[in-house]
Amino acid sequence: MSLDLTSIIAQTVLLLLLSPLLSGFIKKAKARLQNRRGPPLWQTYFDLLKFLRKDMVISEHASWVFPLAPHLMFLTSLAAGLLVPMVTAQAPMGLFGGALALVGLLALGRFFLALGGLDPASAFGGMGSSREMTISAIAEPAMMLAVFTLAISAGSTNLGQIVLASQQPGWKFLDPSHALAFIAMFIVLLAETGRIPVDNPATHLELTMIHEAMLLEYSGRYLALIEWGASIKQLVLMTLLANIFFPVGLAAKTSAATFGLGLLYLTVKLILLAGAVVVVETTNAKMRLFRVPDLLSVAFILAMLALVSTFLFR
Amino acid sequence: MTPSVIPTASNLITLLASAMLVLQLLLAVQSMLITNIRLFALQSLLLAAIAGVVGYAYGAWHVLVLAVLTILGKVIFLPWRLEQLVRQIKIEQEIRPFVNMSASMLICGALTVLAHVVARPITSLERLGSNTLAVAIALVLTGFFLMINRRKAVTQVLAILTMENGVMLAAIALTTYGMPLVVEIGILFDVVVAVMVLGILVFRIRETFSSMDVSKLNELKW
Amino acid sequence: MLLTSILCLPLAVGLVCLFARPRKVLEFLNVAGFAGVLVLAVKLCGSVLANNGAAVTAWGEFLRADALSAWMTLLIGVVSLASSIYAVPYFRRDLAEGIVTERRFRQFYVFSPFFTFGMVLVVLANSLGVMWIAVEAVALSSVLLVALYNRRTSLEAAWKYVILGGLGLVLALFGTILTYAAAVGKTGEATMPSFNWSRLLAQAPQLDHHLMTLAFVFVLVGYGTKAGLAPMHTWLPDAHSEAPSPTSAMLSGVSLKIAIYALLRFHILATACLGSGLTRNLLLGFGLGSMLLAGPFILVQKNLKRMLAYSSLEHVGLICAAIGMNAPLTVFGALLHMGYHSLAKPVLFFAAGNIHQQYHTLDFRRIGGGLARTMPVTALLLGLAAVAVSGLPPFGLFVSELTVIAASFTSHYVWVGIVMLAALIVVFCGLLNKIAGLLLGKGDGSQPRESISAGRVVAMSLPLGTLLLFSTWLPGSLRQLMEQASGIIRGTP
Amino acid sequence: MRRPKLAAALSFGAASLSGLIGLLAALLFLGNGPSAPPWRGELIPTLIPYIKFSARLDGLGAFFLMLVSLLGCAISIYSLDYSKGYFGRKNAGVLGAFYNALLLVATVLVVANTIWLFLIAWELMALTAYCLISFEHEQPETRQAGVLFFIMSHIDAGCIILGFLLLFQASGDFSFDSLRDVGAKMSPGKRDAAFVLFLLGFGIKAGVVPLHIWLPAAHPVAPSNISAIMSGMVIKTGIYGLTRVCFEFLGPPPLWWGVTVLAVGTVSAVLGVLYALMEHDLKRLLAYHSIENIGIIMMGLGAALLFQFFGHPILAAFSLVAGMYHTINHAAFKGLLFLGAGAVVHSTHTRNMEEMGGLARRMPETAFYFLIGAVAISALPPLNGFVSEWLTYQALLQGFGASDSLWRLAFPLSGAMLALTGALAAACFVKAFGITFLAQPRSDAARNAHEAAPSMRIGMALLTAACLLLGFFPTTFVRLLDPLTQQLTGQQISAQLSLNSGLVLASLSEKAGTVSTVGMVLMGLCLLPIPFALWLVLARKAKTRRAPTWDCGQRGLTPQMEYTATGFSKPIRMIFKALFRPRRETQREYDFSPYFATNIRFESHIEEVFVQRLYRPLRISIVRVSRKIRALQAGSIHAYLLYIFITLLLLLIFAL
Repeated sequence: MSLDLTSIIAQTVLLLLLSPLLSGFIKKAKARLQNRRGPPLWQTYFDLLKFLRKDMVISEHASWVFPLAPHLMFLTSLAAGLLVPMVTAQAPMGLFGGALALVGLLALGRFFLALGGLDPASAFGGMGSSREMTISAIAEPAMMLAVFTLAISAGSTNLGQIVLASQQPGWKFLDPSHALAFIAMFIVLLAETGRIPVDNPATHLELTMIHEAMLLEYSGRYLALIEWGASIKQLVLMTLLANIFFPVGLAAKTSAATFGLGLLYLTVKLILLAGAVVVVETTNAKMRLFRVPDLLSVAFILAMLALVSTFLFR
Repeated sequence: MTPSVIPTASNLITLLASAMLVLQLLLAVQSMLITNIRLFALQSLLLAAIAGVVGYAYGAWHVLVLAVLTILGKVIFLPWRLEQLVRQIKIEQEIRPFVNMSASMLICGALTVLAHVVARPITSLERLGSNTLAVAIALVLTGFFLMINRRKAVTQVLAILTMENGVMLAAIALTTYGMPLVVEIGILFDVVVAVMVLGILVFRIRETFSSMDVSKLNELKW
Repeated sequence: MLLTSILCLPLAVGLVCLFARPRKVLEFLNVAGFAGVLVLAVKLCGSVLANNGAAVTAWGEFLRADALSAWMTLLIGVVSLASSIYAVPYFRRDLAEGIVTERRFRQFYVFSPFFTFGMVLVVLANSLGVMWIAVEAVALSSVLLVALYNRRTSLEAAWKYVILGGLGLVLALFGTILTYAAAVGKTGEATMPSFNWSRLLAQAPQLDHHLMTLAFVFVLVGYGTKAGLAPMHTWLPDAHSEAPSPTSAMLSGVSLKIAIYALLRFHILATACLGSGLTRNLLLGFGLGSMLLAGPFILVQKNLKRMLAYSSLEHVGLICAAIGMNAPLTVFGALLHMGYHSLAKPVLFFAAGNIHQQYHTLDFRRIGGGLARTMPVTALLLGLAAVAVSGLPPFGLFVSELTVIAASFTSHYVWVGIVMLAALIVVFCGLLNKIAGLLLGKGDGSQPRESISAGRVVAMSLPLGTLLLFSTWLPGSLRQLMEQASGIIRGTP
Repeated sequence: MRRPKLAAALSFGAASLSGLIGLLAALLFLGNGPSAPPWRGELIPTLIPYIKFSARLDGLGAFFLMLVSLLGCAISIYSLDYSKGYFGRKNAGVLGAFYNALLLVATVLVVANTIWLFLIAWELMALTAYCLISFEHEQPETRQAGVLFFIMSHIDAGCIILGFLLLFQASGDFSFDSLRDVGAKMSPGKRDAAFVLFLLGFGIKAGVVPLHIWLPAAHPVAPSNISAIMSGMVIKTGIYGLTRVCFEFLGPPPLWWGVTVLAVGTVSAVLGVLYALMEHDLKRLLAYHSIENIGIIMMGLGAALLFQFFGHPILAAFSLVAGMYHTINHAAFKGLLFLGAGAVVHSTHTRNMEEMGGLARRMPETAFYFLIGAVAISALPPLNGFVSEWLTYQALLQGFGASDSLWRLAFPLSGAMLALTGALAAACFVKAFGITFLAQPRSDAARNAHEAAPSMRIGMALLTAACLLLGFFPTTFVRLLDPLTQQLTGQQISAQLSLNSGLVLASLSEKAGTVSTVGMVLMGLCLLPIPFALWLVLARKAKTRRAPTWDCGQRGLTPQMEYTATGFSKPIRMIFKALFRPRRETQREYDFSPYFATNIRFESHIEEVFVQRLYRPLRISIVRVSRKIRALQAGSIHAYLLYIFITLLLLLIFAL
């Protein structure tokens, strides 16, 4: 396996540019489903540009950890993105780590973001970090377990390898274990990307915030990095979900044609997935904080079942 | 080679030995202190007599010496010393044992039976008088019981002395010629010294505790 | 000649002390005398080793010293010397504070040589009768030492000691006589059978079995009482806690082992006569019983010296059980353990003596900890000795205990080893808990800092140093001696 | 010694040197590769024939020697200045003496080649460790902790002695050489008994649940350099012993050994981290994390045992590598964290996190080292904790394919638990670092905190370097493990673990999964220009100013309004209520309306379920029984006579 520069650059660019669009699309679709006009599709780009241009106010209590957080958040999501096969079966940096590394990188970003939330000595920031870490503490193992299910049936933790394995003839798409794992992953996705019913990305009530509460003290460039990082993370997770469970259209070889085709497939899959997210968001209400663990433990149980069933149906 | 057994001697020994046992039982039920001491003296006298018989019958002169020493030590000196002790520190005469007379009588009987059971398989010693071993064991056990059953220091001393009598009976009557003289004299000497020491202690206890009841000595626990 | 001198030296010292007036002379005579005993004991060991295994005798076999006796003599010498050295500063202070009268002071210096003399006689006497007499002498000479302070409690302790001890001795005497009776007519001689142990051993197999059994039972209960085997041990904590510390050291350092020695002689006879079954079971039973019983008492103990006494109970139990198993390594380990314990225990009692003279109590609660601050030297030595007796390296008791337990595994007594280990752990927990509470902590600042005299330090650090030395480097000659002794105990000299 | 400065300098200087030498020796040996014969030697000649003090340095021993020496070296340097805190107050010479003794004994322990030497070193280690733990014995809490530790470690010594004696019974010789694969000679019952005894014994020392109670008690109260030694080195000796015994002496393991070890490890890991989350005593928190990490190590060992049973020596070697890697990693980052905590406690004079805060600005360097340690222990890339947990995951996942028995489910399930552990650990260290070092100081002590003294910083820096190196260059490190795996499983796998000339770590094959921590770092460095480019292009004119925290317009923010450690872990406490059973009491006084309380007192207390349900009842009942037995000795001479009488009668009746 080798690293070819073009695909790396291509995927980086793709991640950077596609992620705001995805968030915008979800907002838009939500609005439409709620009979609102909603913000324009490109709104997220404008927001990011605005943030980047603005002055920054940094809390006087903040220490050197404070500026560290946004950069790490941004970089880790980007790096994690490079580990996921997006348009071809080969993740450009797949050699540098598989599913475990992906989870680890995202966790690293979250770790520092939580510290950043604690740093400026604000009450809400601490609350946010506490809740974020709690939720991720349950979401992460569920995700791991779901990934294990695939890793075991593919015999590898390398995402590229999983995709390749899933294109082998012997692979059962409708394997119940995969279905269970998919549902688990989907719930985790909602939690990780701060979606209803776990968290409300559009909330303005501090007491209900989770993700947003950590960012209260961030402004300007740092805020932009965090937001962007968050949307990249969302894109990464959705891509992961889309590609390792439905590995259609992912070519083993990289060429211009396959690239285009893969891109097409990817957009379709993402739109479908985003649609699903939107439906869930609009049909559900946000849960109370202490009901969230129940939901996530459901995900955990499902993933566990998935694992057991791989064992049974083998 | 062991000497030929003289029947009269052995009968005599048996008789005297059982008499000692009877005295022991009397001790168990007798409630007056002074009488107890006298009974002990009598018992020791019987012991001396046995020694005399053995010595005379088998011409073992040193057993005769032992007899004399027993008379001097246990029949005359110790009882006198004990009575003096009793008089000096005015112990009241009444002995109040833990177990009442009849019960203690029963127990002593049981112990005697046990002694016989224990001694039955041992037949190699039937030369000088039958059952002397059984009697000796019985004396030791009943003496032991007396010791447990008595409250006062002096009475405990008395009990241990009766046990010692039983032991000496064994020493004289089980072994053809008694023990080597050194040992016997040493034992007797030790006993006398022991009683002296006990006397000293009894004194000190008396003056510190102003009581002779050793069941009150229970400050040291655990 | 050697035996005579080693026997007569303490006797002479005692007699002289009876009449010597100035105190310094008394003290000097004691220390010098015991030093002499130690030297002679070493010489004795040398000569026993010299005529390899064969016993040294004197007065026509009246005195007889084989490897076992020599080993015991050595222990007697060491402990008596240590305690006599310690006694000097100890009683000087007591006398100065008027806790003991002049008379009692002299009493101590007169009786302790007799005490030692008795013990030496026990181990050197060949005739079992004489041995009994000697044991009685030991008991009598130590009674008044126990009662030395003449407090209510010490009198009580003395009374229990003398009554229970006397009882035990009567039983032991009965057993001795029965043994003799068993020999009647078996010895080839015309008139009077010999009472000498060596002779009896020679014809042990022909002795009357029933009588031997009976005799052994009585001897076991009798001497077992003196040795403080449970459940005959009840006098032990009282006497050890109430006696003045030097005497306590003697009592638990050697006199217990002397009683065990006496028991051993009969054990050897009985084993030779009856085979190992009965004696083994009895020794194992009493030994393990003592070990197990010591634990709970130590766990909830209130008084330092009583705790030490119970730990002696446990060690005696270990030694008995080890000998009961009767395997080469277990017996060797038991002898080794005797030696190490005799070196370690006195130090603890000396430390207890210092503490008592400082605080005038031995109750853990009243002392209330913080010794490391108020009396650092004592605390240090006490701590080290406690580490030693609780069987931790680098001290030899670890080696001896582990030897015994390991040997128990190879000689089909696995359960014995396990029980021993369990008992040791329980005892350790108790010791650690109490000693840590005693040494560590702030304590209440009421006590002045101790002013410890050189004599005490020497008396305490000498045995400890020796222990450490012999733990790391055991002289080959000593090992040889102990191996011969274990050979004698196992009836395979 | 009268002159504390000299004493401290002497002892700790010497210790650091010896640590360095030991490290070199170990590296030298391991560098020779697996084929090199072990180094042998007699330490002290003894005159008792059956006692030998012979030493032997082999792959396993050398690995642990490396661990001991590395830690010893760093911590000794740290202690040079740390011990200054005791000058005038306590005798620093004593500290140094026992410290050196402990290092020596630990070194002897890992090279011991006879049962005698091993056991003596083991007991001495307990003894010295006890003396060090109760160094500040003025506090009753310290004394109790010390006693608890010593009692527990005596019990474990007991178990180990029994276990070794069972082996000795089979082999008939005390030297380890005769014990190798002695398990084959033993009856299965005895083998299992020995295994259980060893698991108990070494488990107590390693601090696995539920035998761990001494650990959170003893680690906090010791001086911090000692805590670092304890949790970095002493508890590892338990792992050493277990590995040595299970893989070398006891022979081929049955199934349930592996399952047991795996289960014990999993439970320890999860419970350890959960209890850690509930702590606001900084050092207790770290202590509980030691339990967690020991659990993770045990997972590796258990997996290895299972693979041995399933007959996959290569996979066994792989999981051994995972376990050992985590062992040394834990030594590095836990040592580092304890040293950091020590520096913090040293300058704030409290262990209570609720009284800290804002230290990142007052002691930035310490904060940085602590942060590195925190990231490492939370198993976040690219540091060493991540690498070893990655290896563990890989081992567990590959276990699934290793057999067809139902038990293979154990692998992924414990893998899931491992994931839970990792996530909770991250949460816990966000709390630990955030509450301790970030935000406003919560007390004057924290407000006046100062940076740690130079040698302390050097010590921490060394361990930080170790964490980074172990994290970035796993492929070079696993080569040092070849002798170990060769010795224990007969396999060398370092070649299969390294790809692309050591840049990438593979789990036995490229297909099965690869990771490259250094690659991630490079990736990060390559991507770093992006945010800066954005900044340069778009935001050069944007200004930055410091202002009071906004906090949604909240004015006058005070330290009381910050999130506390207890508050931070509240949600998790709620989620795992069933386990923690928090006892809480609230008292509120109010004048007229319950909504305007004038005075509220809230107390929440969590006690370990094992202490509640197991240990305290045990202690109480033991004491009660002893008091009952004590009644035998009630002081009545007649009773005493009766005992003897009854004994005599019984003997007469039964012996005849």
